[in-house]
Amino acid sequence: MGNSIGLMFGLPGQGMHLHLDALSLLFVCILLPQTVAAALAGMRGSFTFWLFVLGMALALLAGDAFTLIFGFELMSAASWLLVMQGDARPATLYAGVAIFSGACLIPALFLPVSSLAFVLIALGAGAKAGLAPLHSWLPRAHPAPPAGVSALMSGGMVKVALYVLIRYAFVNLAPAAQPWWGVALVAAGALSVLIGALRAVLEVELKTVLACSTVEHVGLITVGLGLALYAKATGDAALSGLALQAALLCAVAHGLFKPLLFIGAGEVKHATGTTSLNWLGGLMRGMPRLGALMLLGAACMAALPLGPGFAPAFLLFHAAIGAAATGGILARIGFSGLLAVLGIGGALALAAAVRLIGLGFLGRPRSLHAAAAEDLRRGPYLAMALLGVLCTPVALVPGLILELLNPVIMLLAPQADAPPLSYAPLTLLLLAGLAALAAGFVQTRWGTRGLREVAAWNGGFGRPPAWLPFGDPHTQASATGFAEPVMRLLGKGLLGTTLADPAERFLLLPLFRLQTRLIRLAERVRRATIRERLAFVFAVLVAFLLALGLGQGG
Amino acid sequence: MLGFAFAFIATVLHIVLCFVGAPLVTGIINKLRAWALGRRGPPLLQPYLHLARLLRKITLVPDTATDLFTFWPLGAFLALAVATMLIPGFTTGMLTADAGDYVTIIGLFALARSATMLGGLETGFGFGGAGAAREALFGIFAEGALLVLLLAFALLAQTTSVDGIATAFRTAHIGISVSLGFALAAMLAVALTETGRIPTDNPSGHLELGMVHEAMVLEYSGRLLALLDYGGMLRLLAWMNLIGTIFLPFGMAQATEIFSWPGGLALWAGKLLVMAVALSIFEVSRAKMRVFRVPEFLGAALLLGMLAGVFLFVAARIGA
Amino acid sequence: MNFAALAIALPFLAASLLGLAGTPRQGAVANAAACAVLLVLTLAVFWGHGAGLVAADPLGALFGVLTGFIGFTASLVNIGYVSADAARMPTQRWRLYHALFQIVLGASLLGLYADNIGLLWAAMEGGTIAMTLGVSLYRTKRGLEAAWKYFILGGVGIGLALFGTMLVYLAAQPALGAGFAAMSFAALSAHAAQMDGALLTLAFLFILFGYGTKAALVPLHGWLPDAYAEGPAPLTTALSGPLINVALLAILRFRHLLEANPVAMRPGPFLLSLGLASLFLAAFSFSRRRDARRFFGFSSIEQSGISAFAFGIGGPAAIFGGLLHMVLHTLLKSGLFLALIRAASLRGPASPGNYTFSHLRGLLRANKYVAWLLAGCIFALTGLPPSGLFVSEFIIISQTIQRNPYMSLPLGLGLLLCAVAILRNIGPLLFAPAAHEKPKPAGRGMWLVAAHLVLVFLLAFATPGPLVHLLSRAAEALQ
Amino acid sequence: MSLTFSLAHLMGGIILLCAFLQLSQRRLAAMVTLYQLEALVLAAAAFWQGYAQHEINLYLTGLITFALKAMLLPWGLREIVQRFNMVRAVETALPMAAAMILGLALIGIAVLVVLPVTMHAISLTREDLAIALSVVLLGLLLMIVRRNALAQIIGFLSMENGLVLAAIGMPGMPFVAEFSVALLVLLAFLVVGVFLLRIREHFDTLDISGLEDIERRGR
Repeated sequence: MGNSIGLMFGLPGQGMHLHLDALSLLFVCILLPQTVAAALAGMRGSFTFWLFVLGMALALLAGDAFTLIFGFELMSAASWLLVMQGDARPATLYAGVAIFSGACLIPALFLPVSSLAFVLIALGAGAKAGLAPLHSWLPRAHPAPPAGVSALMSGGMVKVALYVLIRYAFVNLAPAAQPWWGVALVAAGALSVLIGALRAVLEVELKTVLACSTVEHVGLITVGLGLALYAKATGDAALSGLALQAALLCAVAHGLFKPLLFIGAGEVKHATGTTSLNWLGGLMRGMPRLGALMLLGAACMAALPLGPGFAPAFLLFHAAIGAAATGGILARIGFSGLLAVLGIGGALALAAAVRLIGLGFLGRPRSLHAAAAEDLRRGPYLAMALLGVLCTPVALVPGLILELLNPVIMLLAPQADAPPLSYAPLTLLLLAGLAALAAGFVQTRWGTRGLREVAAWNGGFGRPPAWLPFGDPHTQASATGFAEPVMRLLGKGLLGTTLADPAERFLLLPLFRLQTRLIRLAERVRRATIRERLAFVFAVLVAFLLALGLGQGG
Repeated sequence: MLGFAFAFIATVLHIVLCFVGAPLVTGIINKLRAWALGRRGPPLLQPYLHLARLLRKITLVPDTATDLFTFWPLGAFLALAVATMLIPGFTTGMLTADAGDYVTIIGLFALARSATMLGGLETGFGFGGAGAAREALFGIFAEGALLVLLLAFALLAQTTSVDGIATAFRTAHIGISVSLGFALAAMLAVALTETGRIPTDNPSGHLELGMVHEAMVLEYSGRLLALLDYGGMLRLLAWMNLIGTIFLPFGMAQATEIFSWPGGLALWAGKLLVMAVALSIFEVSRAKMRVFRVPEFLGAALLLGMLAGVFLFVAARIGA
Repeated sequence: MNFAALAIALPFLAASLLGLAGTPRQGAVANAAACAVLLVLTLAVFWGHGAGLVAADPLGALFGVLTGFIGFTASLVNIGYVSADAARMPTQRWRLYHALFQIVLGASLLGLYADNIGLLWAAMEGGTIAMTLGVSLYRTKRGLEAAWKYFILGGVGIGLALFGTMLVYLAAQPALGAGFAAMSFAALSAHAAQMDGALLTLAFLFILFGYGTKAALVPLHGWLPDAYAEGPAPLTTALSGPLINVALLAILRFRHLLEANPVAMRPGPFLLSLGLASLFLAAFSFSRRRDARRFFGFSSIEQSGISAFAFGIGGPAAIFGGLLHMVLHTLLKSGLFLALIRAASLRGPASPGNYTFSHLRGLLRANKYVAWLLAGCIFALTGLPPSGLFVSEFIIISQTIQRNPYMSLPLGLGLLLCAVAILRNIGPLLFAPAAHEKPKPAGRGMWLVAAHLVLVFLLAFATPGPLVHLLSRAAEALQ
Repeated sequence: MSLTFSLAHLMGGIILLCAFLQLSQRRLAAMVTLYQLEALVLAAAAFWQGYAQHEINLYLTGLITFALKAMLLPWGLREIVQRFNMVRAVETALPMAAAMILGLALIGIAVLVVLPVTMHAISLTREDLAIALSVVLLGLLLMIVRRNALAQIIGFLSMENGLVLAAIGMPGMPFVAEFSVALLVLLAFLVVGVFLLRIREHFDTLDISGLEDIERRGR
């Protein structure tokens, strides 16, 4: 499957080259449904949106460095414009990170095969994918544009960045591969999992929660990739196969459910005018279809069994255990720490998903807008339904999907040999069906049918007054309140009392201060009088002359 | 063919015994606890009566709840039921052994937990929300600890399926090692939290502010509450089975060898009884913790789990 | 036929006529007509490049066409500008203005076509003086200040360039002897190897400082932002691009002499340091600019720095990239200023002081075509695709990595900072909530801006074969 | 050749001395006088070189220099000094002694740079070039250390003198260069005259600190 096409358009005298192989095909397949969904969700009239899609497609199909960077940067630029139309504040940060990743990638593509090239690729692709510690732009930028674009940014764009990482780390730079590459990726991925999941529990805005969850999933994928890279370098066939399966399957699943959730969040915004969980609640009553689809998406996000998110997590845990079984004492400690992080991250994701559904869609409305919400419009409904239907095979027959992924894995790690999947959702479904049958039998044989609607008991508190149709919103747990225990025990420790992302505190803020200082310096230079300007010229001239004189004298 | 038939029968036997016996285990524990406190205690079969009474009652639905109100108990029950079916009890080599991966079981417990949490949030009143938030917090540490523990088991047994671990621990000469001791302590801490026992939660407490599990099911009644309560009983049994299988695998039957069953069954009953006694003594001798102490408790479990993995490595090195 | 000489003569002739007679509006129309003829003539230069003192090589001819094109579009937009602004200055001064317009064009063309380092220098001097007068044309306090700066800094630069020119001549003595031959680029390039290397290095230093002043390389840039901001917009902004090109091409050509000489020092480090200094100073100067024209003045400094950097990297591909970058940037920047003039005139007279960002913000409400075109031009400056500059910057960066990998780090960082600083301004410019205002018509000149943008795109991504051929031949000859 | 050499050298030395002494002057009138002396010697040098090289061009250069630089410009400058009443001392930005030490250092640099690189050139050019470069650099320095616009112009003109000195030393350099120099000076004078008048109109002083308006309000 190595098809190349040359285009007469592009670099002067050389044009562009497109190339399709199993890996690009996989990512194109990941991209396709969400593009259709985003178009259905209301973006099809936007020129910039199609430019964005074009950029991603070009980056995925690139056959040469120019096309890759062109597509990559086109994607960044178009999405920047879309972000800016939504919210100008994060747009600049976003642009900075996007160009930073371009600036890291271009050198990496031209450097000889070496560890330096890998580091640059990891920095560039990692920054674009939202890999910690370069992730802090993502929860700001992804929620800003319209839902369809957010969906594509979270579901597609980060995948394109990961595609670049995979393409170079596993294929193009393979001859120079070192075990520590994998370890570095695992470390970054684990950090992303932890921070992404933790912030997903703490954030209040629905779309920000989803964006944080994207950081977490990018972390999961990267952990898988890192383990595979490590195993490939140390020659562990089973582990590399297992880890690659985990990473790729996670990418597939995430590419389906994250757009679904984002489009849903857009509909929430459309129907209620807000995405703050503190103002939502009880949406399941007014928006049952949306609620059901969002429930599906949230189940995936939390990696619960029988959802599409579980198989990748399952594989990833196994890969991490496999990795811990190899190597020395440091690897053992490190990988058992990784397992702990993955476990904690998984549980945090679960908490985030429960919070999203429980506070947004269940319970009582927290505002009149939430109470009066109307259900999905046709286009988004179709879009979400499409993605939901596509989730089913991933959820129920992951083995089949893994078979399909085999050519990609062979391309990335030719010696990989993964053990068969020991997670059988169909068996679980069968057992659950049996249990349900039994329960139904007991119920019909001995139970009483029927339901009666009454006022909630609520521990014996009285009914709310008549002017509060849904009761006092303050008497139910708020999003902030729900997160409070987690915040108290983990948030303060990891994020500090201000809850600022550590990446912002330790990375962005110092950089920003440095920039301000340099700007002041530049302003001082600019304010120079004519005399001072002449003096600059003079000084530099004399310096050059001296350099010349000394250089020629010596 | 015959082996398959035996395995099938063993599986069915295991499932039936578990489903029928789960309330009995709860009843025994309640009785033992009462005895330990010097009371007479409820009759052993009281949990059955409790469930039957609930089944016959009309089920009330709060007017603030959504249509999914009835779905959550069912979801929690089904997840726990499947988990119970997957964890071996008296025998290894059941038909469900292949699907019974440790990670799957952790996932199923998480599924049950999330369904319960959503049920707690359903009506939109303070207690449910508080309970769910606490449950989420406990889950975070519990799941990390469980996964780290799995590492220790997987390294010893070279497999991650519970059945495989049990077989390996029973047949291979593992001996009593420091790491397994650590692992047991960690596992017990997680099990106590997961099943909602003292010191992290009080199964019989009814002070709303201190409740975790009970707070979430506050609005449920009738057959929905029966499902939830029955699910809780199943969970307790499932955890006892899990601990018994991994740490006390001696004497477990082989599904394909019918003559080993009686011994296995008897030993199983014995193990459950021992665990019940231990649990009730532990429960009456400890006070309930403050909510925010629990994560420390579980964090210690997590570290113990990691230590188990590390010590395993050291031991292997020394042994080699 | 020597179209080159004709193309140089025409603007000077037109200048003398425009300087003497006509109302402002008539002057503007006549100016446009002269520019149209000039465009045709510059095209014709490819078929009649002349000989002797004025002999255009293909590269000069190419940039000549560019100059003609920009002059033409600027003169068209100028008609509207003059009609709206006629009352601000007496007729006399408008005549001077149009004369200066033509002189700047003529000087640029002379600098491009002259095959003589002395004539090149004279052209730069003429351009400097015309621009100085142009900047002070409005006779405002700030205009005078800017013009004074221009005069002092430009004058010093011109002086240094003359010194360098003389040294080049002296260095060529061993190879070419006295007389005109030692001042012809063609002859100098051919005999660069036999020239006095040490002297040539010294000469290049002065040339670099002299023409670097015109190219606005840091630390010689001091005149540019103010000159951009305070003069009449069509003259001092749109037409400054060609003059900068002349200076950069001159630097490139002298650089080649050094490269071809075995004894001379390599010019790379000098060019690289000035280029990077430009890039970084611009990057940090962007963020506090309130006046859009000053802002884009710094952008010109940045782009000039990029080209100088490319020349400093050396090698045919990098020089190809640098040349392409110059072509594209000149087109883009002049288009940008045309759009900017129109944007400012949507909110009142397009005179200096009415170009602050706070004055222009929320442009989308005034006219969406103008707003989007302006935003498109600004965006294109960053070098992100689909802007054409992406191609040239890509070439430059990739060449940097291959030839001097460590330099790619500061280059990448500088480009990043500049791009971010430029992008920051687009949001408020387009979307900021402005006071309620009626949408106004876009004006006639907007298709010209669109044409500039499309040209930039097409020339970069679907570069015509002959252009590629021409540029790569020139780059190989000047590597 | 010996006489050619020593006379040219002497005249170059005088020009350099004038340029250097300008640094030490506080009063504009004295600076103008020194400038005039400098231009006179330059014209003489041009004639002498023309005679020595048998170049008709150089006589023309000398003539232009004499007429414009030695006569017309100083006269104009004195007029300006009179009209604006600037006979008193102008402000310096650097202490006099420091400026002069800097000037000495510059001459040193010029010699250091020029002498090694002109090994192969004829010795006349070689000396001339070092002096010319020194004059150029001193002119620049003068522009930097004086706060007055007129003083800056004198520095600028002094710099041009250095250029012309270099130009006349070039053997057989075509006419173009000299012509341009003359043109520059002429135009410069026009422009400067216009400017000074206008600056006067607006700022009431020729102290260019008034010309630093844009910078103060960070635009």
